[in-house]
Amino acid sequence: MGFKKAKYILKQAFQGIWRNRMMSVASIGSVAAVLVILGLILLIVLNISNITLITKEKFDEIYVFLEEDLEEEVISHIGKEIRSLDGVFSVAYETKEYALEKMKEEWGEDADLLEGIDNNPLPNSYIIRLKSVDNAEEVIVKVENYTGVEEVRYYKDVIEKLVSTSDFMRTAGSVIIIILLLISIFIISNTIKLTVASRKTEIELMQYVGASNGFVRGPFMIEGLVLGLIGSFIAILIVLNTYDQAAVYINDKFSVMLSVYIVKPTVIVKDIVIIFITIGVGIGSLGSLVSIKKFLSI
Amino acid sequence: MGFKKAKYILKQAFQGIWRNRMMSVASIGSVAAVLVILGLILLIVLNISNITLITKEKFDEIYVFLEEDLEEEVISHIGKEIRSLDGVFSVAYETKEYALEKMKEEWGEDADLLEGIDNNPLPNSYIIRLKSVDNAEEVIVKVENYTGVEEVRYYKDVIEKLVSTSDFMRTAGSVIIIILLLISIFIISNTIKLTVASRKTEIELMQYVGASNGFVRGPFMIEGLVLGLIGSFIAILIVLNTYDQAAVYINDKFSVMLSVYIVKPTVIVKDIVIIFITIGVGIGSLGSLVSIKKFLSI
Amino acid sequence: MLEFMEVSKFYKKQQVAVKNISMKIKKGEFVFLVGKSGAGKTTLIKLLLKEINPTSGKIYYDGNDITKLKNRRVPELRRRIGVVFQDFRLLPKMTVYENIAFAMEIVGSSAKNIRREVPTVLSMVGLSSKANNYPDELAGGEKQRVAIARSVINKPQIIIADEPTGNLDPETSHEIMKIFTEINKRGTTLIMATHDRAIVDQMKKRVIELKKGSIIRDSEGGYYNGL
Amino acid sequence: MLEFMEVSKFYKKQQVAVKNISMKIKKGEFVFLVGKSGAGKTTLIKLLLKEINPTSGKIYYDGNDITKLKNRRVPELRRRIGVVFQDFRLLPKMTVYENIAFAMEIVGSSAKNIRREVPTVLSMVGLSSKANNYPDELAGGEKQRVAIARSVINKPQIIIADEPTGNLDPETSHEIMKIFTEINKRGTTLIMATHDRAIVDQMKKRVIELKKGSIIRDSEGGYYNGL
Ligand SMILES: Nc1ncnc2c1ncn2[C@@H]1O[C@H](COP(=O)(O)OP(=O)(O)OP(=O)(O)O)[C@@H](O)[C@H]1O
Ligand SMILES: Nc1ncnc2c1ncn2[C@@H]1O[C@H](COP(=O)(O)OP(=O)(O)OP(=O)(O)O)[C@@H](O)[C@H]1O
Ligand SMILES: [Mg+2]
Ligand SMILES: [Mg+2]
Repeated sequence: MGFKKAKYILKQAFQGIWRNRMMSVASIGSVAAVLVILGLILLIVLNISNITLITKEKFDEIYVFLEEDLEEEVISHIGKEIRSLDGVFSVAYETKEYALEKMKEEWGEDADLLEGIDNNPLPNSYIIRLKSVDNAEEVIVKVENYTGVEEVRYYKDVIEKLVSTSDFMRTAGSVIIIILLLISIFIISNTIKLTVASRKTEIELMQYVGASNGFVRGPFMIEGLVLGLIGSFIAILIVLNTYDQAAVYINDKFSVMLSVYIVKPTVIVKDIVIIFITIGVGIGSLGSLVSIKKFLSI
Repeated sequence: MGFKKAKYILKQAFQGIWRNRMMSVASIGSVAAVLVILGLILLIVLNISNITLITKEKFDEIYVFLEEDLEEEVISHIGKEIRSLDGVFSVAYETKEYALEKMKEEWGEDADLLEGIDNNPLPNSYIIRLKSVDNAEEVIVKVENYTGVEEVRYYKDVIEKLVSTSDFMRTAGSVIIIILLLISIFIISNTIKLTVASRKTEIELMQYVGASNGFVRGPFMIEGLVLGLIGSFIAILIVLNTYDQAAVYINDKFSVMLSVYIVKPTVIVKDIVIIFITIGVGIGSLGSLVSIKKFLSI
Repeated sequence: MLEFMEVSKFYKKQQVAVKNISMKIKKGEFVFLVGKSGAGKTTLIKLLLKEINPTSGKIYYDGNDITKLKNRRVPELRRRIGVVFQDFRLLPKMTVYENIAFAMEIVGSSAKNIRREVPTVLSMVGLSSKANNYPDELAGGEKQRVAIARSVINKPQIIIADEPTGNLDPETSHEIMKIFTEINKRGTTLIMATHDRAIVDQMKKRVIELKKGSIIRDSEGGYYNGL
Repeated sequence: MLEFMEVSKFYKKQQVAVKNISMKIKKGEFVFLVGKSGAGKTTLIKLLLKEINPTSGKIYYDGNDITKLKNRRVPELRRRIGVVFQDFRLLPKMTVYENIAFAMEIVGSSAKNIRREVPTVLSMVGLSSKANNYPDELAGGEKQRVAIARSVINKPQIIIADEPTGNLDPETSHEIMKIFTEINKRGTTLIMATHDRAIVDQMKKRVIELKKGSIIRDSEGGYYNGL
């Protein structure tokens, strides 16, 4: 394709957009609107997953209770052993005294009950954080067999519940996002189809005069691309702005109560931009091409 | 409007849909797609609110601890007093023995700690469920002043957290639904606009021959209405079916873990139908009317 | 019944379409509008149908100034006038039959009347066999005859024909002119813009000639080219 | 350079458009196609442009059977032929200037050439002042002249004109015919479907007459109506 033809096609494309202003505005509006929906839902799903994940992590600790009256050496040996295991992310040592303090604190008003206890019945312990929940079983089995380890406790129920919740969230979220993605693609290509169809006559006329397929298709493709681009651009602005403000507002008003912060806007900018531009431009130009094919009788 | 004209308009409308098949299919598709999104999100928001609500209710109890060694009479008198208060939904009595049992159960493996305790330090108590959290403050203040009441405990933190979470969910959900609703209306009316605009020439030709505005507008309005109706009908089928199956699947696989059931499909059928039909038909016919107005030069 | 009073129409960019036109056309007259391409014939017709409004001047139809006509009464005006548009203006999504039936439907004719009248007028213009074709499937002259059939179907008070024989062979043109003459004899006013010298010269009717938007001749029983 | 061999075209419902047409047109010829409305003139032209395909028969253009032409080569064929379509087929969203420039752009003319040629041909058909008007803003005859200007702009080997004077007054028609004659003299083949008896009779060129889709006369130096 020569430079002249490229120039011509670009010129035609922009003229086409301008000459069919009303249509163009309507298409851009629809593309933007669909992407805004997609973006908002994407962000919501992302945040819900994130909250579940954070909550899960809070519970995701293995308690290794040690036997009473162990030598310092043995204790630190056990610590080293644990540290050297695959899948262990971090290990912390907690003395029985500290554990009791923590317990009292946690129980709050119920702590009176603990007053009556003279001997601290709590053991010294190691608290293990794993790289992934999947490693739990393995680590637990190994640690249980160390000499000096009295008991290994893991909030299996809670963790399992949280894992399944978070799995569910991820699955449901993905399903919803995929459905939304498909619907968005459908709506955008429909919109482009309507836009192209309204210019059936124009397309036919061009062909009658001898315009080659490329000459007819080129400008339409670029038009679709530009409409998609502008649409996604607008959507990006709207979504990021809304999210920015919503993030501030929600973190301000609710974070204390929800004890979790929503995903930072800066983290998602790149992804949103890539996704939107890809969809907008991709569907815009491909949609045009496919729609116009129907009218390219020759 | 005479019967003849009505008949004519109906005939024209259906012919219009048929003659512009491709357009009609594209519009119906977009309308349906937009409503499907709206519906899915609506259901998700509904369920999240519901889950929050149910969780909140679980925690929504006021514990009234009684002084030790009260006469049976006094205890039952307090019970009656509480029962007669405004805003109280139900009252249950719990002996100190039962409370200890429950505590042991709850603590599970930590229950060893309780073995060392000889005297049951727990009090007898009443457990109040409220009609609404809003009544809590009032009830607590009153109950605290009863003779024989040692202490009133209410999981204020948790409840407040849950209330604020559920408030947040409700607000966020409403905001999202309203945004979605507006976007849906925008996309649907855009689609209708594109559909009508592609027939600008047709509309003008009709006017040149002397067709009155009603004659031109009528069939287009009915067309928009029918397209909207079919679109919302398809959306209803898709959404209700999807939800039905998703409900079965989720309740099956996840309810045990999430310990909450999702909203029964039968509960929402009517609302979905009403909302969809209203939007589809409303925007379809009004959108047509508004769009066509531009072309009604006379 | 029809009077133009100092009517002018300028398009944007100062383009003059018609300038200072004054003329009267009486009920039952047969008037030819002639003049070079771009002289303003179609513009006059569009003014009469209120498709465009004059820049200045008044146009009376049956005593009412149509330049002051309310928008919603325009369809009424148009329905009282049968028009053969220069570009036909057939509805592309309707068959020949439906196009003509449409013109009857909008004036509220009964289904029975429609079923009787449409075939009659189609056979009159020689298109019975094309009743179920769409405009796209017609020859140029056939489209023109559909437009002619549509213009006469409602038996209007006035028929305006803009170049109704431009796509017709001399023989068919002759047939069409016979139909118009017949209709005119029954009292219908006929205004016809044309370039067909043979027809104008042969009919010997009133001829109004336009040049660059102004009337330069108005002669009873005139010829295409002055005399 | 152009040969129809037993070409027939039937539309659905058994409608005969042309039947068993065989004819040869040599390079540089000037041929009139005449015949009543619906005789098949436009159909012949559409066949030649591969807008429609014949039901049977072969059409040779410069030795190649265009009925066998691949779809993607059709634009090439069309670009070698200048056409005045009966319904003009101007691009409504482009001005007069752009419509003609478009025809040059699709054959790859340089911007410089376009800027030079378009005004020249516009003044030739007398439309310099309408260069920036859109087709909707033109008189019928003006649209027709734009179509004529577009057909000649690329100096094609063949010009096909379908009723190019249907909306023109005799004087302008005469001008246009002078242009066509001039172009023909320089070696361009000219095929013109027309109902304009005056023009045919005066030019004394080859006349092919169609009737109900068949050639009923093919006379060199003929008249509109046999003789
Ligand atoms: N919408 C418009 N905008 C600008 N100029 C216009 C418009 N419509 C018509 N004109 C100009 O007004 C003049 C008169 O046009 P009109 O259609 O009345 O001519 P006409 O006599 O019917 O010609 P023809 O015989 O070719 O049909 C022409 O020069 C035309 O270009
Ligand atoms: N797409 C189509 N479908 C069915 N019939 C058609 C179609 N196109 C043309 N015809 C028919 O074929 C016949 C020949 O049409 P054609 O356009 O070739 O006539 P023509 O000689 O150009 O007439 P005119 O002088 O009126 O333009 C006509 O009877 C027409 O109705
Ligand atoms: Mg005109
Ligand atoms: Mg023809």
